[in-house]
Amino acid sequence: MFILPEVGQAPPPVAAPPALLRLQGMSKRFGSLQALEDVSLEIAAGEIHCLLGENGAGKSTLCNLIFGVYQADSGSMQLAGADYRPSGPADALSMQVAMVHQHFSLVPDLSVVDNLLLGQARGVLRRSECAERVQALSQRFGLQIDPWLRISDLSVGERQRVEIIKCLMREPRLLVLDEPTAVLLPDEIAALLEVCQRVAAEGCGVVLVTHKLAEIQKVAQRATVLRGGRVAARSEQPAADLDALVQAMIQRSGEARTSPAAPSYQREAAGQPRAEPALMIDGVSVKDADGVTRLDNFTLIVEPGEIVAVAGVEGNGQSELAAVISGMRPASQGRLFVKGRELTGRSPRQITAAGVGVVPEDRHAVGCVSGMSVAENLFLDRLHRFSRYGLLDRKRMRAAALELMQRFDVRAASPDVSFAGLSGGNQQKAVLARELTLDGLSFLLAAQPTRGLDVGAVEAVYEHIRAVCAQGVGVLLISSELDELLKVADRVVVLYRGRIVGSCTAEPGERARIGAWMAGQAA
Amino acid sequence: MSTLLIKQPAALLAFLKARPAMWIAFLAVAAALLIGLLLVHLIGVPIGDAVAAFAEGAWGSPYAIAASINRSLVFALVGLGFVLADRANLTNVGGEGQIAIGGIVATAVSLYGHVSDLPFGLAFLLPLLAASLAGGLWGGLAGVLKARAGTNEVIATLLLSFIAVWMVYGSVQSVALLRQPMTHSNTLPESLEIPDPTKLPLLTDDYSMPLHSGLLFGFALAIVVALVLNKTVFGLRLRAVGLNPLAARRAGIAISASVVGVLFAAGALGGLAGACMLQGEQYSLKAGFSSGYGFDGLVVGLLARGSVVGVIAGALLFGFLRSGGINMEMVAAVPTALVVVIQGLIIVILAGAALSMQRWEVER
Amino acid sequence: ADPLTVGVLIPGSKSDKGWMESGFDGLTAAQKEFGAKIKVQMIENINYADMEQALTNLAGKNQLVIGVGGQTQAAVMKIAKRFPKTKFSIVGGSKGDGLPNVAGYDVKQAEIAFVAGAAAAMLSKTGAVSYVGGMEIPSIVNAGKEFGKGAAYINPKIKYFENYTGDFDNVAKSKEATLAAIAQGADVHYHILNLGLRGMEQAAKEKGTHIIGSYTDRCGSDPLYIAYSITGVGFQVQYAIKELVAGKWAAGYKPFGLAMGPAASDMKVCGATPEMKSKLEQIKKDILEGKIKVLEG
Amino acid sequence: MSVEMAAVFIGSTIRLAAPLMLSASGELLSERTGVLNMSVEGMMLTGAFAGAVGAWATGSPMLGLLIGVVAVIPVALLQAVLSITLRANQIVTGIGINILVLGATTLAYREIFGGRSRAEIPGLDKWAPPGLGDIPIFGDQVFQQAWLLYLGLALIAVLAWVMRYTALGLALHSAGSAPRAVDKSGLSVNTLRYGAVLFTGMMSALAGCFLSIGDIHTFTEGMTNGTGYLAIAAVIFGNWKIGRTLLACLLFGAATALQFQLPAMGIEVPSALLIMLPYLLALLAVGGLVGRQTAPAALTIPFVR
Ligand SMILES: Nc1ncnc2c1ncn2[C@@H]1O[C@H](COP(=O)(O)OP(=O)(O)OP(=O)(O)O)[C@@H](O)[C@H]1O
Ligand SMILES: Nc1ncnc2c1ncn2[C@@H]1O[C@H](COP(=O)(O)OP(=O)(O)OP(=O)(O)O)[C@@H](O)[C@H]1O
Ligand SMILES: [Mg+2]
Ligand SMILES: [Mg+2]
Repeated sequence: MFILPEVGQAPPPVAAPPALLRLQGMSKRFGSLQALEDVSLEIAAGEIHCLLGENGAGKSTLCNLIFGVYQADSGSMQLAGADYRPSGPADALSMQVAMVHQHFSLVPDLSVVDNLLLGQARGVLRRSECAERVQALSQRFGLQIDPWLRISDLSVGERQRVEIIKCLMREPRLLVLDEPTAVLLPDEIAALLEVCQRVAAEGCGVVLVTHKLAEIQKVAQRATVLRGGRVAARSEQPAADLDALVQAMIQRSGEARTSPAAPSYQREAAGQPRAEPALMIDGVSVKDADGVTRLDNFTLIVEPGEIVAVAGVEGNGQSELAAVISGMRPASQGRLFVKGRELTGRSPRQITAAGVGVVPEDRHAVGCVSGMSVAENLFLDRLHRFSRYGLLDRKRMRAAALELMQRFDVRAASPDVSFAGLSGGNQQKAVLARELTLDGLSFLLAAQPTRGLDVGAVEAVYEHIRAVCAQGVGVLLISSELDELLKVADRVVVLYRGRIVGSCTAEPGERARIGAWMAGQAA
Repeated sequence: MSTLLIKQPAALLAFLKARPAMWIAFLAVAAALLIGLLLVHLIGVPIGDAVAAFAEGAWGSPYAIAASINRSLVFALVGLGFVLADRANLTNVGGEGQIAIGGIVATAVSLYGHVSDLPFGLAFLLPLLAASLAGGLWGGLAGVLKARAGTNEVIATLLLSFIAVWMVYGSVQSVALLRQPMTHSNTLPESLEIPDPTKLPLLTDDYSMPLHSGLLFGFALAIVVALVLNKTVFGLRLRAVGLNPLAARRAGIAISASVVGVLFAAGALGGLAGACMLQGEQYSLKAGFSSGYGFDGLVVGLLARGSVVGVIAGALLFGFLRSGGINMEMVAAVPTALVVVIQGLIIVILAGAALSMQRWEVER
Repeated sequence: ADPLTVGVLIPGSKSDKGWMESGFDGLTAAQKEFGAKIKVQMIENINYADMEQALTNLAGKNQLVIGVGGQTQAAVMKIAKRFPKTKFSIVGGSKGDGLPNVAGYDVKQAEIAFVAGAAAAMLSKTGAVSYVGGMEIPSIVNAGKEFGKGAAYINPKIKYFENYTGDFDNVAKSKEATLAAIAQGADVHYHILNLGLRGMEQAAKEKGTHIIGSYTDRCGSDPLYIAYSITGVGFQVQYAIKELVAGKWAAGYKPFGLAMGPAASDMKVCGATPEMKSKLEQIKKDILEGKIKVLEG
Repeated sequence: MSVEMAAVFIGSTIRLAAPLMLSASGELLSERTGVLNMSVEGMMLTGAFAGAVGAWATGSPMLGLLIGVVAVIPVALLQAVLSITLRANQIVTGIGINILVLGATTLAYREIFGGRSRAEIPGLDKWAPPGLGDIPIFGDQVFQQAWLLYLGLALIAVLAWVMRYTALGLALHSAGSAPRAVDKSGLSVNTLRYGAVLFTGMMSALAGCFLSIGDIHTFTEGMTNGTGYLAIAAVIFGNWKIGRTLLACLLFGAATALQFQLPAMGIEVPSALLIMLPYLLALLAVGGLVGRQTAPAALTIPFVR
């Protein structure tokens, strides 16, 4: 059965197993923004409870309250019947409540083992003993990891695994995961969900924040939808209620989102007279600091109006490819052309000037300056527009920012708020807005553009990409989500160990082949 | 009558209420001075005498005021340089060295640059310019090291300071360099006095109030720096570079150029400060002429927390404090060490109060 | 009559165990001597940038302003022009542009350094002596040179080592400098240092060598010191004030040193043998009569 | 250069490097945890002063040392409260404290000793590791040092061990390179940083005592003049690694020692050049010879949850 409660009404006790964690009337505001309001919720031992909602709905904030990162302004929590008021993560951990954050909390210049021992061990370190425990856990939950590697040498997916192992080592009663799958590959996701199920099977409560309906369908025993910081809906059998859940989640601004993914544009694009290729990469190779070849003789042409997807398991050269195209890193070999103009070894500035838009994979590192306002971030690469004799016209900039935020549905109190205050998803949308509106945009590089975005937002992003593509912009889409690239792209090339191991048109039928290529089973 | 007496402080309070951050800064300084007076009392000096002596020395005479302001000018120039670089998240602790270099070059050009006969005040303008340039290069060097080798600028500028200071010592040791001709065996290791045309013209008619024209440059530059920081695209770009170099680079901002450029600017301000000390007051180069003003200027810049107004306020505070201190010691026999203590207290307390100032500013 | 007002500027620390302190001693002595006759304002630890302001303040309030040390000369000359009615005395001053209201007192440390060198040569058992100076300013360097010459005057084959630490007050450096000289065989050390002297003392103590002290005769107070060369920095401060009180203060260059008698400059060897005494007296005489030429300063 | 000279050179290098090594290793720790402790200079001066006064008052250098270490605690706490709890700019607080301490010690010294006393201050004994002490020439010149030096080296060894092999070391390291991670792993970043600053204080106090009652048995106004800043230079020079930091200290020591060796060997070099040599070397080193420095990620950044 599916319920749309008056918000705040306590959840029905019916059929619910004994509550492990009970939240009542939890509220939290950040400055002027009410991030959570009067949220009540129950998590039972041994259940997987999915938390969904659009970007900025308050999911992470709720998680952070449970884990004691923030304290609630009002409301109360009980853990296994007893009053639960964590003063901080330490407190939460001591009561066997563990959390995996979207933004990893690992020490990059330490080994996996040291990261696991951090805060756990006392006195003299017994590293090898810990390494053995890791091996054991890896076996038990199928999380492969080399305990002696430095975090900085691990791929995003691997880091995620470390985070999860970190939690599991504490034998938690309640495990909170904030969008753990956003950065994972299909097979990794499957593995993770299985981990969740095993953990739950051992009697532990699991809170899973996700934007991916497939996952809810697969593992959720119950689901709660947040909207604007309030509980918008609950479901006792999410798998059945999916559509209703989505509705509840994105009710507010319906139609723009739920428009079908009509790939009509692409046909036109294909039909266009052959112009200069939007992007031509000719035999580009990249060696890293240690001389290891990360990208090997990569050659690719993207026609105007074409969307080419680069598939592949993370860490197979995608980052290097993106870095070279965006000019952040020189190629040790090969040449790069955009619209017939050679851009080999040019600076990011020159490349941007040549009409190359880039949605970077890691928005926190390269995508934005989180210390600056939203408006400043939206126009950082084109401030000259608002400059007269070197002086900055903030009024005009603000107005332009507002316009852009509406167009791309970036939700923030105002253009002047700190970018860091935006929810992760909204941050991503802002970056997209900037890159897609680059003047003279002739080629777009989009790396994991929808990571961390809710269903509605994802659709919107695809819309935008298709739109620019319709105007004859060539798009290179780097993604590790098969569904995504099959849905959006015209053509798929697969990267494995820095080489293109396969290439095909993007049709559902190819799914198996692509998967095989990604796994390194050369065609 | 009584109402009049009340009005003024009331006005002051209203003024401060409108600017909570200043309010706190004001309190911090007041607190430091109070503790200072307490110490004076403990040392056994009648507080009345001390305060009187302080006031007399700080602003008791036109000369005192001028001397204080000339000193503040130096602090302010260095402080401006600091906040400028600070915007790009670069900490320039090299003021002392930039002053020293500025002094050396100003002396060299004034004495041996054949500038004395030039018209339109070029005689003193060229040395100023050369000094600023040299200071700029000295600061820029730290920038180059940062851009090329990733050298931490705090340490680079600090080391460059020590080196520059000893360069002054060396340059006045040998006649081949800047030392005055050895007329006899105990000619002091100092440069000759620079020719009159190269001295900064006084804004007043004589030395009873030796305000020199460097002050005008000071004002002009303060305005320029304020504009650059708050109103220009360049200022915003610097901020981006400071907060996230990678993203800034992605957005097409030239990181290395910004780093070198802004440190050059900071250095140039330091060099100018050195030239002002030499051409405006001391007139001849001696080992240790920089007198640690570079570090006072650094503190001024640090306490200003990015605001030009803050720089000016801090510079004036320290400039007058020093003047008052000298006289307090002379007249009321308050030990210099105590004045040093008070200065330290002000810095520490202001630094400690900074957080609450930020809180206030965020509120508004 | 109301007291005569005297302003004293001590650029360094009045408790520096050396030049500045000795000047301050002279001041306190004068205050004892003249009591209510004089009123003194004193200021210490003044760096170059603040010197003019300090001097101006002093000059405005006092009849006589005394700058203790050559490093005050440039500033004094400048301020003196602006205060023609105030008298200025520079202790350790040199032949400057003769202003009508400035007196330069030449300490002539070099003279006594020569004598000290001679004494050192007599006292050295190893035939090696050393000297550590602070900054390389002429008076210090000349003293070093003359010390060497004096030693060679007694023993032509003497080994002599000199070193300038660049800082009168750095204890560690003067200690290491002395140790280096000791390693070369030096067993009698001369110096013109301030606080740094403590470093030399420590080195000598550890290695069992000896020091020739300076400024005031403290024979017997410390076995480490086998002789003292008296250079009357204090005496000159006292002299300036005495002259003022007596109404005899005169501008112009005035060489002090041996010519002004033992109070101004003298050499005391603790427990000296008669022949040592006579030899040293002879040398002093020769210097005074110009038979021995020494550098000024 | 005779063997004798070589021995003296090494000996004086060690003595000049000793205070640097002590304070630098302390500074290293607090920088590793993310606190740039510009007040080493002030802490050293405090230690030097309190140590000297203590030794003079009690007549026992041992007690003096103890007093020196205790006396630095308030200073360290001040630094900690300002830069960790109040999140004040770490450079400004450091410089402020240094000025404060310079004034305070000078004032106190004169109040206590009446400024111009020649009071004898008892100092720590010298000691040489058994065996090493008996080596001809070197035994005396090189190994015969104030025992405080050997204590310091022992402490540094312990520090290195703790950083490498214990949970505490792990936490301290992480507090500087990923404070959020430390916080989320349930440890208190600020407690760790307080501890580190206090440790820096202790090591700096020892360094100060080495100057005042270890090497030269006296206290002089502002006697540290700049050693603290050189120690910070050494840490950066050493790229925040203990071994390289110690080497940097020895290099600075050697450069300074050269100043006294060359003239003694009759080699004429402008002394200004000799005096700036350590700084010059340091600059060349940080300017590329030691490659890029990688500071702890959170250095000078106060922690806010
Ligand atoms: N520390 C904070 N300071 C200010 N605002 C915050 C803070 N944390 C969250 N917010 C705001 O609270 C709202 C909820 O944020 P939250 O991250 O919980 O949303 P979310 O559901 O996790 O979004 P996403 O799906 O993008 O992760 C957002 O508008 C966000 O901007
Ligand atoms: N101290 C803070 N100040 C301002 N904003 C913050 C702060 N901490 C977190 N936020 C913002 O609040 C949101 C919740 O924090 P969190 O790190 O969980 O992000 P998130 O919702 O997981 O983002 P995403 O899932 O898209 O990566 C984030 O969007 C983050 O940008
Ligand atoms: Mg979130
Ligand atoms: Mg999110």
